[in-house]
Amino acid sequence: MSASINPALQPLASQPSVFATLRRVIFDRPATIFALVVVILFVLVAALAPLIAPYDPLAQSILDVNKPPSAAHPVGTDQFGRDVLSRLVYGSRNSLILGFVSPVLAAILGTFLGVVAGYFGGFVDRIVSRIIDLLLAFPELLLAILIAAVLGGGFWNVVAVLTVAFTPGFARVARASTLAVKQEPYIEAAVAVGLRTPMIILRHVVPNIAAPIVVLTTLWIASAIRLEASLSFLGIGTQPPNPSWGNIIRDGLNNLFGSPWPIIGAGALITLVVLAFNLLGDAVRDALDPEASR
Amino acid sequence: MTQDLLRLSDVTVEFGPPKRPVRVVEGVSFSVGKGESVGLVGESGSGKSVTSLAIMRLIGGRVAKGRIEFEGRNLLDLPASAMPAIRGRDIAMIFQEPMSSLNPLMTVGDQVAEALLLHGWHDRTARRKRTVEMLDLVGIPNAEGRLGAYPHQFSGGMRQRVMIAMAVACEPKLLIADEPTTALDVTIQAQVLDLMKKVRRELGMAILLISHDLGVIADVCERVVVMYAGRVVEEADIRTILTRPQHPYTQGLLRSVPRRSHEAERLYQIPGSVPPAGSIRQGCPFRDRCELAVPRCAEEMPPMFRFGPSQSAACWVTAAAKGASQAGAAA
Amino acid sequence: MTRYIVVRLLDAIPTVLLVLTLVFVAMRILPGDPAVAALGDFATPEQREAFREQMGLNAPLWQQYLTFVASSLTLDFGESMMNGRDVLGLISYNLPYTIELTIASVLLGVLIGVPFGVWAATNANSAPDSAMRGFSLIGYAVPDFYLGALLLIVFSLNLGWFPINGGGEGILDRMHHVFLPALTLAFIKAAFLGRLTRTALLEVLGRDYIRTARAKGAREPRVIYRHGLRNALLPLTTGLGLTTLTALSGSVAIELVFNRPGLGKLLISAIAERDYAVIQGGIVVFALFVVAINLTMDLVYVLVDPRIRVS
Amino acid sequence: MTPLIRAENLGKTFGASGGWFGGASDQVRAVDGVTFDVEAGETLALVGESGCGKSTLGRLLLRLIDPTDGTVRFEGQDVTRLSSAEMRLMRQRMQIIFQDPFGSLSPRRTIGQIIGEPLEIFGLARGRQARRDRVAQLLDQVGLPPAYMDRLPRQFSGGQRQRVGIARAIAVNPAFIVADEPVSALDVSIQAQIINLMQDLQRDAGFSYLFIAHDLAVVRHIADRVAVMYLGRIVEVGPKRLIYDAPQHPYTQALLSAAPEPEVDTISRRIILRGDVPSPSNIPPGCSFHTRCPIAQEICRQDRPPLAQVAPGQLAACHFARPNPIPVADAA
Repeated sequence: MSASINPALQPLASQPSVFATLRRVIFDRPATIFALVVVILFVLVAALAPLIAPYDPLAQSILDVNKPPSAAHPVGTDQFGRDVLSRLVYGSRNSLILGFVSPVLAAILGTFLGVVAGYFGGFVDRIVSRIIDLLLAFPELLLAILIAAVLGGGFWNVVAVLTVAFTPGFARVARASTLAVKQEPYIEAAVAVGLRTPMIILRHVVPNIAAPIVVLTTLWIASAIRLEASLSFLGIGTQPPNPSWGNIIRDGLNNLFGSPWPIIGAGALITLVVLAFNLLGDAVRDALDPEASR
Repeated sequence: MTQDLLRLSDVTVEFGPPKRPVRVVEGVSFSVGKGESVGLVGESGSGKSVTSLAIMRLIGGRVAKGRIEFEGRNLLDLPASAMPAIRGRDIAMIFQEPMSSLNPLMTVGDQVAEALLLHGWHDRTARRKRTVEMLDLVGIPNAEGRLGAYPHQFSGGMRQRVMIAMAVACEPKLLIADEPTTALDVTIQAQVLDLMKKVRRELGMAILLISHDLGVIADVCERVVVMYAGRVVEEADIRTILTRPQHPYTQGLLRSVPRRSHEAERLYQIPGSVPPAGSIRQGCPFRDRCELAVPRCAEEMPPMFRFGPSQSAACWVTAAAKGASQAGAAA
Repeated sequence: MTRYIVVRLLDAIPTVLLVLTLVFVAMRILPGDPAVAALGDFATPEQREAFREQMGLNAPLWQQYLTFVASSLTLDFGESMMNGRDVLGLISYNLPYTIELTIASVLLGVLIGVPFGVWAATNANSAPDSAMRGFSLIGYAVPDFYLGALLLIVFSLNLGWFPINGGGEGILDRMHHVFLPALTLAFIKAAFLGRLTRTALLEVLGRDYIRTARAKGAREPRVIYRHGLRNALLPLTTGLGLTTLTALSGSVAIELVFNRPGLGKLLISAIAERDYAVIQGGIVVFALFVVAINLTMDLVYVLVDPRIRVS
Repeated sequence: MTPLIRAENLGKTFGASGGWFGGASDQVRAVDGVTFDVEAGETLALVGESGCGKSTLGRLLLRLIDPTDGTVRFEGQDVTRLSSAEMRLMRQRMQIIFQDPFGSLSPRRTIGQIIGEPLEIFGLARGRQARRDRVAQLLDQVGLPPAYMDRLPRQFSGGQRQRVGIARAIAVNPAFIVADEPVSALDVSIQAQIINLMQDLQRDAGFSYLFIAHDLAVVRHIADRVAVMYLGRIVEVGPKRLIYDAPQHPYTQALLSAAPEPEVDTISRRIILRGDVPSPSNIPPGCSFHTRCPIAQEICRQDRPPLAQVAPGQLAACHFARPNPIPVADAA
């Protein structure tokens, strides 16, 4: 019987793998290559800070207060005579670690909450999504400020603050994607063939909501770096004397008449790194989640 | 046949980058006479919708070749700025998706009235009166009272009626209906088809009906153009197509549709899959699924052969068997 | 429509309660002993006891909760622990500066961003669109406090066109003071709104009813403005709400940069001084503002979308 | 002899709720008091327009949705009372084929994994190689080359995907398959392939189909019996021959005449119903069809007609369905 049917298979224009698409999206655009270079440099600088920084970032020198850029101090010195370049180099470590840790933690936590709420619905969903909605009503920065107002600054508090600020966003995306996937007939098909619920979630739900979550994580690395800088600028993030790009600007503002160079240098770095991560996030999105592009 | 209202000659439509174009429609020629109703039938990827949008010059792709003449004027020669005056007044169009084809933020009254306003109905009272008339004509109950209603308050069938009212408000000479009933239930489809026949009768316009369903076409149209994979494969009046189809695709299509006259038999099946748009570049696009195919089919696209006064089909094999002669050059 | 509005208003009540509950949990329960959190590790037991007494922390938790909700709703936040001034008084002195900054920056942002976005969308994939993309990339990347500091250095410090601190007295002086801070935030809001306008308009222009409009003979300007932009207003309304909220949160850092009075500056100083009563009052007021802005946007939506209005 | 499936008084009400307090607001009666049998080895076609509850009914039989009231007996056993573990075991006996060939296959799994999943769950082919062999056999059975086993669904056309869906359904040798509009999303020239394939498989394996469709034309070849649904209720059911040649319910008659067939002589006498299908959240009282019925009388607005026998094996729910309608006065 099958002989008479002969349904010639026409492979639709050979489906490129995710990695091939990623490679194409990254290397076909000059902007993405630029972003990649910036990000790699940033990671290297942060990792090798002790080797790169010309001075101890905390060493004060009354003789070298408020120096403009020179050969000895390429970005000048601040009001305590500390070398700004060294402070910027060490400051990158804070941005890097916080930039990665919080989005990843929030992604795990938020995805868990969102998938559970979306898949099971009912009472759990109503509570979870109500709280998500409420927290999402607050811009991340404001939420972070309000939480930091209670918790205070310091490394782990900033991690906690940023994670709490990002989790609702992940939870919402995970929940919405789960709800959409749950409507797909292939989920009903999995129920109909007798698959257990945990397996349905692992096999058929999670792989199909992974793309938007990964995209969001990359995009939020940029947000995390900017938020950390904002909190440190407000004095509720990384605490002095530890250098962070945000608190370098804060110190600079108190020394506006002394030297503008710490502000200019730190701000330019934040802008550059955030820009690079945003570009990279866009590229990842175009590769993984083409429908969300535009 | 009297003078042609619309005549397509050798129309080819391409999408994608000009260097590597995808030909979705290739060498399509047919015509629609004044007041005539013609059906354009085909499956997905046949290029029937693209052809209809090309007539309105509303496609994202390019018409790479050919002429689309309306009342003797080649629409493709006109500047883009001349098209709005023709759309809606001379040629109007309705679409497949009644749920999304109406502007959700505008009342249905305003949307019908806008069609009038765009084509010279500047008097407000006259426009309103005409709008009510049109909604009445398409069977919207209490038309006057529904002017201020929004599309979301209407069912799918009702929205398609509003679309028809909007399309025919300026009494166009040609109404293009692109799968107007595909999204509707069977009983509602019957209503809308009936309405289209009524409107055509009352306003005396020509209809070009695009559908995948030969039954729908048989209900409304006098003549049928069959498309497959971007090409016209057969053309004839409706009775001839239903009783004596010549192209193996048309024959197979008719035999594979469940219907009364061959209920007892096992359904005939055309083997294989519908080729994706633009995937076949040489020869007859149907040859891989055709039981009659000969080597020549893979090499050369057959031209249209004439099988009777109103029938022509593009098939080497049946033409040779029936001794049909090549139809006169499409121009 | 009335039903929708009433439901929406009633719905805000539990939202406010939930917000207050979260603030209460965050401030009284999470940090362990609020007295330690407020006074630091080095306060004497007597100081802590006095603090507990003053803040009513010795009462049972449920009683504290009720007191907290009641006083929050009546805006009775007690007195500053630093200078003994009435917290509500401090807030009502500072609030107008924050509001004027927020409104000015949103207005400027809309005026710059929306036309820019329309221009980019109607010239998609050409020069204006690239300009929009560049502008939005910078706007998304540059921190507002950095941009503010740069503007301050150039226009106030070097050129002397604008004051370097304070909020100003009298209408003209206040406008003079608010301009640069507002421009800072507006730049970033315009990048967001411009991008949003572009995306929303392009999305709408791909819809079926746009094809319908063209099919009935509408010319491009009519298609874009009558049919396109009107429908793009729906996502833009949401974007406007978001913009107002982010402008409000951005105002905190901007007030610090330009050293102007305002709710954010008040809160940040209070954090530095561990002024518990002011922190609590500031958080509650900020949170209530967020709820109010969201509620307003939902109600504006009613006016824009007939699917909610009529049914 | 018990039928394979017996649905008794089966009903489903969907309730929408929202807001903080989750109060129920809009209730939709999707399926209302439906009773019917499916015999072993037969194909019962279930026909109705969108919103009539036909898909919900199909899912109630498989307990993919839990019924609000009524029972479903499968080989005499009440499916609605099974525990979820027992229900999972039962799924080996009853399967489903979906309408949407694009959505019903998990996009990131190969078709071999998709067809192999039920085999894995029920331990039908132990070991990887045994499973692959069985999948290859199934692919061959539905007319796909076994070599395609490791491809992803997106590489297949609609018709080919529908074959994969069919292979998944028959993998566990079920006794009953719900086919939910299996050809509606396919091109006309592909529909016949799938209908023929389904018939061939049934002939070989002897299972029963509940074949759901939105018009009467498509089930003409495959059905043994036809049930017509309107607003959650079965309005007429009977052997195919009687439904097509002597339909008794005015809705069946309208549905039959409404579907345009490519025939030269059909065009003339067509019954065109007025108005739209009422919303299932607001079903008219009495006979729910009376708002559109060409022959409705006063009694139709008040009394709901029961599904009563009009010919051997044929039942219709219409006050005027009998060849000799009894006077209205006596009917009460």
